Amino acid sequence: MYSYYLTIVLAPLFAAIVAGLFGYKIGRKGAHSITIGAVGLSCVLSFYVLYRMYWGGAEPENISVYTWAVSDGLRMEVGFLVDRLTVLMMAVVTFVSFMVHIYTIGYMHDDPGYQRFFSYISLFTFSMLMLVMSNNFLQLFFGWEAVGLVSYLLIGFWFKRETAIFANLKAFLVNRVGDFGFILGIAAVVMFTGSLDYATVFGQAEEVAAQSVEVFPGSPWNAMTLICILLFIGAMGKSAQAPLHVWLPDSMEGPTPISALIHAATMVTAGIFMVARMSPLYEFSTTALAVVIVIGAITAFFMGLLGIVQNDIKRVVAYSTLSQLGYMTVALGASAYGAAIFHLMTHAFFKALLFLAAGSVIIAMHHEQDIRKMGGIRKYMPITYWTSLIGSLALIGFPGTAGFFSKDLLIEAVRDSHWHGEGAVYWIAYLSVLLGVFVTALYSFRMFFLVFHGEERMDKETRSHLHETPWVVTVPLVMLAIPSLAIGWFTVGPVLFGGFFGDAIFVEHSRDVLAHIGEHWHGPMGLLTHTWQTPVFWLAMGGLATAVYLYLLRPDLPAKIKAKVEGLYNLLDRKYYFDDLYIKGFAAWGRGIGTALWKHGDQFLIDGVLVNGTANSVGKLAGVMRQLQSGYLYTYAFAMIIGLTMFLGWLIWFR
Amino acid sequence: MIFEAMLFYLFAAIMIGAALGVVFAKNPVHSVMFLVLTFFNSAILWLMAEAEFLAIVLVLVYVGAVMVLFLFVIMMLEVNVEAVKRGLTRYAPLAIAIALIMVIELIQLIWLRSQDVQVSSSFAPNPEGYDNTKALGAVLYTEHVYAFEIAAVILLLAIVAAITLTMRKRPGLKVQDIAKQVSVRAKDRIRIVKMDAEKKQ
Amino acid sequence: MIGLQHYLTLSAMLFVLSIAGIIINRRNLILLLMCIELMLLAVNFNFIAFSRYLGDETGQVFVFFILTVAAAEAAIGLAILVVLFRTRRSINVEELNRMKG
Amino acid sequence: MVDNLLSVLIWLPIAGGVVLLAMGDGNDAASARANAMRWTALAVSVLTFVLSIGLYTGFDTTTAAMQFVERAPWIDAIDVWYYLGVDGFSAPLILLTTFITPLVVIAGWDVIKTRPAQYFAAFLILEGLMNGVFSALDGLLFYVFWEAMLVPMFLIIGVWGGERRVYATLKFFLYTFLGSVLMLVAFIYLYRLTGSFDMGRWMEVPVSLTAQKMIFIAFLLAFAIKVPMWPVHTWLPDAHVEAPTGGSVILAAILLKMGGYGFVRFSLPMVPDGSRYFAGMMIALSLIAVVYIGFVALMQKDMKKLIAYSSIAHMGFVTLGFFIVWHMFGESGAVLGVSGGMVQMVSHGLISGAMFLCVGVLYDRVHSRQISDYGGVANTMPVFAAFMVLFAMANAGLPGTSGFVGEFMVIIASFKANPWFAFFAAMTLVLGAAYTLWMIKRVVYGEVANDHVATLEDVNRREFIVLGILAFAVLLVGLWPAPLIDMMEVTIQHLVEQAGQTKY
Repeated sequence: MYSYYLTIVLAPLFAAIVAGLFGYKIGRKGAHSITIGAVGLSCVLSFYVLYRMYWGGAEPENISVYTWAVSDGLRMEVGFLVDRLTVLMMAVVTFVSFMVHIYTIGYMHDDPGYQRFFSYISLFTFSMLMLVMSNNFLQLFFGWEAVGLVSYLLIGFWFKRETAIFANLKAFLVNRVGDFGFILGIAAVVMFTGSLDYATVFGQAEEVAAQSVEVFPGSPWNAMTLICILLFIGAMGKSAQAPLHVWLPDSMEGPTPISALIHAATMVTAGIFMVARMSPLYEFSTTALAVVIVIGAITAFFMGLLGIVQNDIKRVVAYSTLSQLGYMTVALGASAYGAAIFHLMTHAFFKALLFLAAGSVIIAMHHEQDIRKMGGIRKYMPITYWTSLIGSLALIGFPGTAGFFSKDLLIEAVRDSHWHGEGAVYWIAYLSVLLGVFVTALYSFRMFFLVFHGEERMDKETRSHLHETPWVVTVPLVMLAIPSLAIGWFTVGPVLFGGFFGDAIFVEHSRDVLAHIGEHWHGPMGLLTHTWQTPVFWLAMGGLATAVYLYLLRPDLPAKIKAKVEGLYNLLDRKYYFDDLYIKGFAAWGRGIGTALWKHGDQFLIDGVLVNGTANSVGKLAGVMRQLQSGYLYTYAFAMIIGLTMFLGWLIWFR
Repeated sequence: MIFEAMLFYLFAAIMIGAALGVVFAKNPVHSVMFLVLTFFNSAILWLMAEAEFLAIVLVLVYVGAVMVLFLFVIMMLEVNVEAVKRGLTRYAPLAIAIALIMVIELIQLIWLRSQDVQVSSSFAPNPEGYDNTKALGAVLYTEHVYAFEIAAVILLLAIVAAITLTMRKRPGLKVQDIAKQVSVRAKDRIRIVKMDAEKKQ
Repeated sequence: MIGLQHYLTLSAMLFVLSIAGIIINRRNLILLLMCIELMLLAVNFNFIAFSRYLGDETGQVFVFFILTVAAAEAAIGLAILVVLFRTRRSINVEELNRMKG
Repeated sequence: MVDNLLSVLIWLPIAGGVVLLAMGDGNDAASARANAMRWTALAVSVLTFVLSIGLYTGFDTTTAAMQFVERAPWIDAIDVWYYLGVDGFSAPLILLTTFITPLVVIAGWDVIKTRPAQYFAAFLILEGLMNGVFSALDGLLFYVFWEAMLVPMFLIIGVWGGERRVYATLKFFLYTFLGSVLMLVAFIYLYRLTGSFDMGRWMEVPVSLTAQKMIFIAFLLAFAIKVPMWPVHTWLPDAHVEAPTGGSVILAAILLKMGGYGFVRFSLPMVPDGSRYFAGMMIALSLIAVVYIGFVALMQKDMKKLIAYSSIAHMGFVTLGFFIVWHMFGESGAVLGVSGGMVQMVSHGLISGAMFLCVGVLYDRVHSRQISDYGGVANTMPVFAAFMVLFAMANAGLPGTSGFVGEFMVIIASFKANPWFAFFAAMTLVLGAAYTLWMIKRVVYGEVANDHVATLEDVNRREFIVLGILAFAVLLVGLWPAPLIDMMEVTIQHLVEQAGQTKY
């Protein structure tokens, strides 16, 4: 299987290098052929590996590819750990990536940077695979940063746009803040276990949890809590959890295919994946899990609220992504790693679908993204309409869709995670995810109705050209709509309750909420029939109904409401002032410090006072001393005589 | 003994007086004359200390040569005496202060220090048949011959330096330039010009 | 009894006088030179006194060399003085500060 | 195999430089003679590099002892030897030197219009002297090479530099000279103690604690200025800004490494107790360098200054890696820190060299180093932009590039020493990315800013070769640092042992 894994990883890399370095030689067709071929190959092989692992009963494999370096007994290797968690991620990543590759042919059709784009997304696929298939922290970090790099390059793909290059810098820096914690977490892991290898580290988890470290003098921290929180800071950056979420909405400056691929389906879920992967560590620190769940809950609810006031079609989807990532994080914090990964998978499909559908609309609207200038597109773009509908339904968890199974069970898991106590943590988490359902339904269908229904608000010119997008766009939509709609039926039982993940995910027995739910599991149909008894269903329906009322029946109402609650609206419109805090606060502050240190520290104090000051004072001293060198003979003679006198005096009296 | 002491004090007093004259005389020529007097007296004092050779040398070299040289120069340069002597008092306090300190130091050194050490202050008499000149010559040409040679070189150097420094090219002085004379070539001196014998009609 | 200390005292007086002379006659180069001669004389006195006191001729050899060097010095010094006077028409020390730093 | 390989590596380039000086170029950069001089310089430098590969292939990674040793009496009277040898510290640095020099020669190919032969000669001589510094095992010999190196560098900045070159050279010279003189004093002290200039003897001889402290301070000034550490760093930005591109490259790539090399060759093994005494201060200074300079770099308006400041921050990692040894002596981690510091030195040599070359490429076209004079360079110079972004990422320590390796190792090791060290060190992740990528944003991306940028031509073949080779090296070290680390591992273990002993 080794060669298979290697092929899965290296094929996209090879394609990326060819398309990137020789893009002009092989032309557009060559570029997309080779990258699509490579990613397709990866996808097929990934599914084969998945098949072998799940149905063929193949054992997890832990393979070392090569030794990166060995120093001080610390082995730093590159290797693959292919277990059931990994193969699921591999399949999702390569499948979505494959779809996005095809879609890109249509979306980027007129762009001069065609080959470059294909090179980037193939490189991304490689990086993401490196991340998920890693068997050690070093490679994890490599993949982690590499996807960040590609994300940076792709957000700034249209590098002439000031907003794009601002967004990509912002994305990279915010991610770097997360990585800052992440690398410290890795360092802590090495400190306590002396190894970077997952297997070794996980094997020592229990001993590590027994140790403590004095971060601040006098207040010992549990070592595992420290490690987990530091690692989670990394996940917060990558998975855009509050307060490090600010980069994700801005990242929508990038071309839509990458919004779908990177900023919805795959890269942003790396944090979720990572925490699930590290479940053998997180399970030893309830403190860390509490932090995770609170952060996730805040993100899930409050970021969802922001989706309601956005007018950019992609930004609405972006905020919904933030909110859904929050959901996954909450699940992680509730020790329901399986639920998180399951939601990650279904979310990858329907969110990629929603983005691609949004992209389809954007193509048709000639790169107009403001939903206030859309409306009634349904009749022009039927395929896009129906696939969008499926995506939106899946997103709000409409019974029967993929999102329904994952979200419903996720919320149920959170509800049952009583081990967090009945205190604030539990209620914050549970209420957030519950209310989040309402919010999700509201903003999803707000956007949906504004875009596809109601009055046609675009200008004539655009309307005359409005038509369904070509097959390279619609085929991926359909291909993604199918799993969005149906995948839940097949997978919910096995993945969540069938012990799908095997040893890949470790949950401490008393906290295993999924096992607890699994005791009452009667198949997807059972869940479906009981759904009307749950608050989740009614909240979703309530949100949907509100959207119908506000945006279909009484389109005049939103503006009035907006006027009524202007303070709240402004708060949401300014995204809780996070951007202001970061840009006017931290960024400006950092530049201020920089200037101050440079001007006052370097130029004034060190250079001015110390360096040139020394030189100047030597000069000045010399200027004074110079006066003694009058040039008159007798001055020198006097000096000699006085010196002689003094020397004699010293000889006589002081020696 | 007492007579010798008296002589010593006498000549010493004259010498100090002469030295004062050197320092304070308004006219440089007088200064030089005082200096000559100083040298003479010190030569006498050296004689009393039985350093005859050096005493004679002092008179011969200093008075006979160096002082005459000083005199020459002063007279030759015709320095404006009044201009030079102005501002005498300005540095007098400093001079007095330094001189005082020096005096105190030297007294301390000579009198007070030597009282701690019990030494006989008078000179040991020279042995019978001692010849200062001979004895000096003996060490000078044996032990210190190297230094002696260097002294000779220094003197030679002084001669050469003094001459080169003061020599100057006077314009209009007619001298032969042998090198030029030797290197003369015929073609530099005459030029044969061909010309027509007569103007053509 | 005239002895070492008397000679040393005499030499010290000469020395102090010459120092005072240097300070007082600071403007006249010739007088400066003369004061230096005086100072050398004081030194010579010391040498001779000690030579006699210790019964060692080396001190007198020193005096001999000092005399030699002093003569050379005087010759060169005066030569410089003459050249100086020729070029600047003055030997006033106040005007000689070309070496000012 | 070449006998006396080290001597060849030292004297071959120097001889080449002297030949170039002797031949001259008639002060006409376009003449055939100048061209011949260029090819000669390139041939000599490439030959040196090819020969130096023997240093790698013939290097025995299992011993910490000196290899390729050459020893001949030089000044008998004071027991000075012409004594050369390399170990795991010096061999990679010599390789770095011989690797960078040909690139510098190519980079200066037709850019240098005045006195090209002398320019190349200066670099060749400098190369030989730098090899000498890295391979000298006799204190006095080391000192001679160390000081002699200043001369060609002084000339390079002073003759081919920018407008304020006189100020910069003077500052550079005085700063570095101040340090080296004190180093000489320490050398003489050690010589008096041992009666020999043999560095091996110096490492063994017991020295009293007070003397160790004094010697450490003397060494510290010499090496800290070269590194440069905060607060004696201010010569670097000025020197870089005024130096010609090649000068900046050599300065950043190799000259700064002399300081780090000095610490591991002199301070740590010779005065371990003194070093231990001051380790806390050194770590503090290193961290200040990382954080403080990171902020300062953020606000630079001049590209070269920015990169110069980033060099200081990166070199902070080197000293941090070296001096955390004392915090975990006897445990694992000490070797990792030193190893990380050494890798960081090599990697920084490649990356900062590449960054300066990138700035040089722009400067040759627009004659400005101001960030504000650029914008949207990617529009007209796509290939160049790709290179620049790659090197910028390496500068920001992206995994997969060489910049990551050293930082990673040092951060991991320093966390073990004290989590707060790692905390401040890891701030470079954010700061490094901020200043580098902000510059990239303003220079490379965006709309075409002005007419200069609009008429830019992309890199020519010569520049492509230079940048391509460096890109390859940066990626190679980033993706597979094992050969480099293996080369140093045993030597570093030996160093950590030496540093752990008490010798008073």
